[in-house]
Amino acid sequence: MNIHELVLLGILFSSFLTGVVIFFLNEESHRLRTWLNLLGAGLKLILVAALLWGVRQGQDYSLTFDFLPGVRFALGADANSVLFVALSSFLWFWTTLYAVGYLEDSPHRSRFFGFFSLCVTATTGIALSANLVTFLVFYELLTVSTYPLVVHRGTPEAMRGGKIYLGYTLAGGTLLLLAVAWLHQLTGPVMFKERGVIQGLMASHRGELQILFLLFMLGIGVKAAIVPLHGWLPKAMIAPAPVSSLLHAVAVVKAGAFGIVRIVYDVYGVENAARLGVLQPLAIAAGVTIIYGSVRALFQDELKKRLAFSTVSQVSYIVLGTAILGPAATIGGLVHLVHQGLMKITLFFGAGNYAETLGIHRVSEMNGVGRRMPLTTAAFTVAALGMIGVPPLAGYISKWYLKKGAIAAGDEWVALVLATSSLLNAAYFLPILYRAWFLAPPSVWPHEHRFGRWETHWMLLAAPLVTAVLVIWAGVFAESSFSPLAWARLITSREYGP
Amino acid sequence: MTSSWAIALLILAPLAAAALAFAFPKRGCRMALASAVIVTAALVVLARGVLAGGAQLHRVGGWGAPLGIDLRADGLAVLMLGITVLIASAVALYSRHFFSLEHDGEAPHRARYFWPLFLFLWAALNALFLSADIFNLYVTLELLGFAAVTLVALAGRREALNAAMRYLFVSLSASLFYLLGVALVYGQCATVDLTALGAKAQPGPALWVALTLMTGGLAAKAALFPLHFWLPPAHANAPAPVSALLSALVVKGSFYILLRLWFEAFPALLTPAVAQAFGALGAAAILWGSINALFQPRLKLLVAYSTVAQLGYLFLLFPLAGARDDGFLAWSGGLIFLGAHACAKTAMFLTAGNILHAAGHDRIRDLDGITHVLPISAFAFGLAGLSLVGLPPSGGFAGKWLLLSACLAQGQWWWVIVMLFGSLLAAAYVMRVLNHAFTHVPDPATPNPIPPVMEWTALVLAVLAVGLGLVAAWPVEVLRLGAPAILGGAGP
Amino acid sequence: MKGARATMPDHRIYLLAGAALFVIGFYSLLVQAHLLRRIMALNVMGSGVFLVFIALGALTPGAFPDPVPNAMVLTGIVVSVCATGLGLALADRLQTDADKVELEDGPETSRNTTDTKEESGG
Amino acid sequence: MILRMSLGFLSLVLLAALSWAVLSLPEKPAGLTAEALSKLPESGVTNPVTAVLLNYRGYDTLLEVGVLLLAIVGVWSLRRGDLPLGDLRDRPLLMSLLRVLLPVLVLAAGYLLWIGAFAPGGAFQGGALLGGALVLVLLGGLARSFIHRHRLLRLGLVLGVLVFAGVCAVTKGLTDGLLEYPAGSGGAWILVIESAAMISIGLTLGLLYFGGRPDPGQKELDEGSPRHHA
Repeated sequence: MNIHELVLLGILFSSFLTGVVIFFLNEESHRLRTWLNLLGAGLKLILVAALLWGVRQGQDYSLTFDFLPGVRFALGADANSVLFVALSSFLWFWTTLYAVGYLEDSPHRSRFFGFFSLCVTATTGIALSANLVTFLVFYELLTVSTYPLVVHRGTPEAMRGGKIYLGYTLAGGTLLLLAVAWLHQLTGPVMFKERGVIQGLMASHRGELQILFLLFMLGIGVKAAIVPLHGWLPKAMIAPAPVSSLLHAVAVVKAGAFGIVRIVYDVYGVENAARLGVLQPLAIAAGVTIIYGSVRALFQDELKKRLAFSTVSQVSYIVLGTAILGPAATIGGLVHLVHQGLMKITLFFGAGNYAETLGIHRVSEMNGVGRRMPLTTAAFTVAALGMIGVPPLAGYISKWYLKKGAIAAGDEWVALVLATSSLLNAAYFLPILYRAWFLAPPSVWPHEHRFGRWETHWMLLAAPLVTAVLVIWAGVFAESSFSPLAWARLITSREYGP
Repeated sequence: MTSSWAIALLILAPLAAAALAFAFPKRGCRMALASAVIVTAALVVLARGVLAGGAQLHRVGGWGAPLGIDLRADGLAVLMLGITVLIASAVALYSRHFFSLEHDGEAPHRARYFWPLFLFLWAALNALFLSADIFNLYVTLELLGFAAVTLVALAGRREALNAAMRYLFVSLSASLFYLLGVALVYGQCATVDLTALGAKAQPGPALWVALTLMTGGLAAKAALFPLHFWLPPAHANAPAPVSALLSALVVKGSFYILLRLWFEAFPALLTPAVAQAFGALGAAAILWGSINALFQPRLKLLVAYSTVAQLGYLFLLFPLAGARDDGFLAWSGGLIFLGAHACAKTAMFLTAGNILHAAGHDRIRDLDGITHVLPISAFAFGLAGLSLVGLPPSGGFAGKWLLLSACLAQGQWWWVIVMLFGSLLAAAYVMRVLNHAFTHVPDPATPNPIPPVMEWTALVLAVLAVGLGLVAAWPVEVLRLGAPAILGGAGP
Repeated sequence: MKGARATMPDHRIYLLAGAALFVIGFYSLLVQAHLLRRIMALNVMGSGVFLVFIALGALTPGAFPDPVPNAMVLTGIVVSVCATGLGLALADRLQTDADKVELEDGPETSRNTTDTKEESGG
Repeated sequence: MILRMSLGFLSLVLLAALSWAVLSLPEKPAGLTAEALSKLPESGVTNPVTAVLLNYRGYDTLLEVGVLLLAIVGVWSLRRGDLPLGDLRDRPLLMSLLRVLLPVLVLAAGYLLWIGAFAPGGAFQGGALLGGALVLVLLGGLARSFIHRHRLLRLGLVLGVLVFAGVCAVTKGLTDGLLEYPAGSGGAWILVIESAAMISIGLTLGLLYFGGRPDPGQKELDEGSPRHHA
């Protein structure tokens, strides 16, 4: 076993073993659990940094073994993997810190953090999968390990949310299984490869490939919450705030988006997909989702629900970028994978802070919250402005590339969709900011906690501040060589080739 | 130790242990554990022999077929023996504590008689998996059936006695159907040796009727839809470790004989129509069992109906492996599925036993908050559920994947639909339980304490069921050794 | 009857009789409700099978009947005795505990005590 | 009624199929007579049925002895024996009959065991006689103390299986074949097995008639519950 294989395994096991150990920890061993969590998350970050460095150097990371005859379990790290794994492990670290603070004194913490770690293991596994079967394994693992987090509170609404979540995702997973097995039958054991692996089938199996693409999109689209497969996402909002952050920014939804990127670029190849004529329907579905999500968000008073519909809309930016042929759109989609994660997690951290500190769950209760919690609200504001696409924040970069790509590809209607969506984003975020900063606070908050020196627990405060800074950095320093944008360009150059 | 010693010990050790456990009732558990050690050692030797030299044949008495009885250990037999020793050892460890937790008047009595009956069951299974003689298989079937029925009745409650009685009628009449089939085969072919039959059996009225009789009997014992009606009450009312043995192993014994009959002794009779008929019944079992599992009020009944459904998947092996191209793919898929189901189902029944002891009931709607009370058991149930649903990387997934690949390769897409729909139904009934288990209860009732061993045996088996998928390549290689010729050169 | 077979009784009679016994036993097992009758039905089925075996053994050419089916029948008889013993004990236990001489139909989940005259399947 | 008729129809179909099958069997089935007889000299016995039972297919018989033991274990696990033990002290005529009959039965059983090597007979036939003798003893109430000596009964019941399994192991050691007797000594081994088996079979059959585990009464309470059957 060489060092490269160790790094790959280490990235998975740093959270897997942590999760297993934590699961069996005594509920009371608070300190040990926290240290284990942070140790695992820290170790993973270090390993991912090593991986990032290695892949930049052009080193080849792979780990394979046959777990069935002709079926290979394969991990690897290409530029795409690194993009996603870096995002998820970085955000996991901060989410863990946040969750430790958030869940203080609540029951079943060992169970929670056990599954929390498994969830991240699955996400990094998805990122590092080098073929479809491995992707499927981790994709389903993600489904299962997220369920206990969604139903963590154990209330009837939580159970209902969990049931709906599993219903959607397992049905999607079943379609995905069928698609993967079918394609495996046609191609044999193949790895993900830039420009796709189906060239040989293009002439002979055109119809089958189109059906398969539909199956893949239905299977993965559930997690990516493409309309009309999005029904679970608002219901899953019942989960505790760190879980929502994870669901929306790091793990589930993002895994769906990443899966679509994988299928289009590394299984079909974007040019092959275009020739099959399957990209246009996908783009339309994404466009519809973007508008639909934004419109629904407009009418939600519950803050987390509003954010949830916003996610439905924003994730489809990634899908949209993927579904448009041309380097600029691809860059826009890929970079939004990271940018949306940073912005959305900040928003959820903020929402969690409001709920935990002041008992605020609704937009209508947020009057003057900026005066009581200025730092949280500042972070929230940065992320919200980013979402709207205000320059020079992260969201602006994504939208700019998407728009450029759409026009280059001759899809002018996409530009219209993007403009409408930005207006709608502004329409549902700006009133919140206005309330928070400019209206007078009520005399009593719905349910206030005091956390000493800071406006809230320091763990709850650190995470959104860090991610908010990153939202600014990803926009301002987009042209530097250490930015998500630079990495997205690298991937795109490999996909479209010289 | 040589392979032939291993074969001898695999049968003699549990049989002698059963006799000794009856003669010295206080030492029953020790006998079982000793026999677990001996059987494991013997199986390791046998497995090495098979891996090195292919299928091992032992001519009992030195006569050889057709006059004598042959014992044969090929890859399939080794796999089945391995599953058996695994499940049996786990059940032995579990039962040691299980029966001591009961405090009614009959409890010491149950604890005492469990061990010899359990060891007889084990001996019968080992003998069954090693036998290559269809009359000898009848004797092992009876040994197995008697032990199983009595173990069900051991629960002592009225429902259990009623279920045991029905099980006895089904089991005995099924055995007689099988035996009449054996008589006809002997009259036609003048041999009862599986291998010899494979060489000389040609379709004809006598063999068609004989095979129909034998298949009918074995299908009833294997609870193939629509002959499954006896299974849910019997498996649900038996003591939990017994339910585990029945679901994981006993029904598989009859299925195993069916495989031997159709693929080795009478491959010429396995026409596409027959194969599709098996598949159709299997598909019906999947749907019927799963849908019934959805509506059961009690956990053990739910798990028992799930067995009916999961057995259906095994019968999909007939149309897929009998199709003459790529047969081995489906063959190995079905058998890995069998192994995964054995582990998962044992874990589930043991969990159900834990819940019964801890909560005093197994009503599903009153299981709220059980994860808080029995976290390890609940986790075990969830993991086992993963394998039943067929989520990766579980053994259930590996099996389904291989079956699915065979379907797609052969264009038999109709089974794909059934399999995938069955998975969703399985997810639904597993979720029914977990949904209650995860429900938060502000102050749960204090449960009766459960010895950790009972929780951990369930968890270990559930982990094995899930982990099997990651190492499934190995059993597939084992299955290749001495695989039936009909599977097309045993190539993938 | 043809001359060739006149010297010995036609073996087919025995084979057919065995088959008939088997079917009679099976039918009774299906339609009889009383446990004792059902156990007897099983014995009749068994006798049918044994008769077929013996008839087969008596047919083989040569001075001796074929000993193999004979031995098989001996084994079968012992098994059948054991089965009867076990069945009777179980039936008696059911009668003592549940005051039933027939099987209760339907799922054994409830303490439903309605009598059922007929049992489907067998 | 409709159910009954459909079951009857099903049975008729079964009968037709069975008839079709048995009538299609070869007129002169090949059988294994020739083979069984030709190997007879090597088997150690001259009765071909005994040769099949304890040599050619002795392994079947091992499992069958197991089935017998299993049956009694099963019956004991299910219920207590409730055969009313009679009292013959006031019935001298019956008593004297038993006095004559019992030794004769035991003797006849021994004879059947012995003759089994050459002619019809053997452990099962002998065991059946022993079983009959035991039934008489029980009905006559002559074995009140015997029936309660659990340990002894159990040892007697398992004797057949243990000796048989022991012979399997020993002959395996001697010839490297399961149940492969050393050349020329087949008869002796068979006699050992049959003697042990006959005792167990006799006990099993008699105790099956007794119908359950013997009531421990006041002497031995190691059987658990105090519940009685009518």
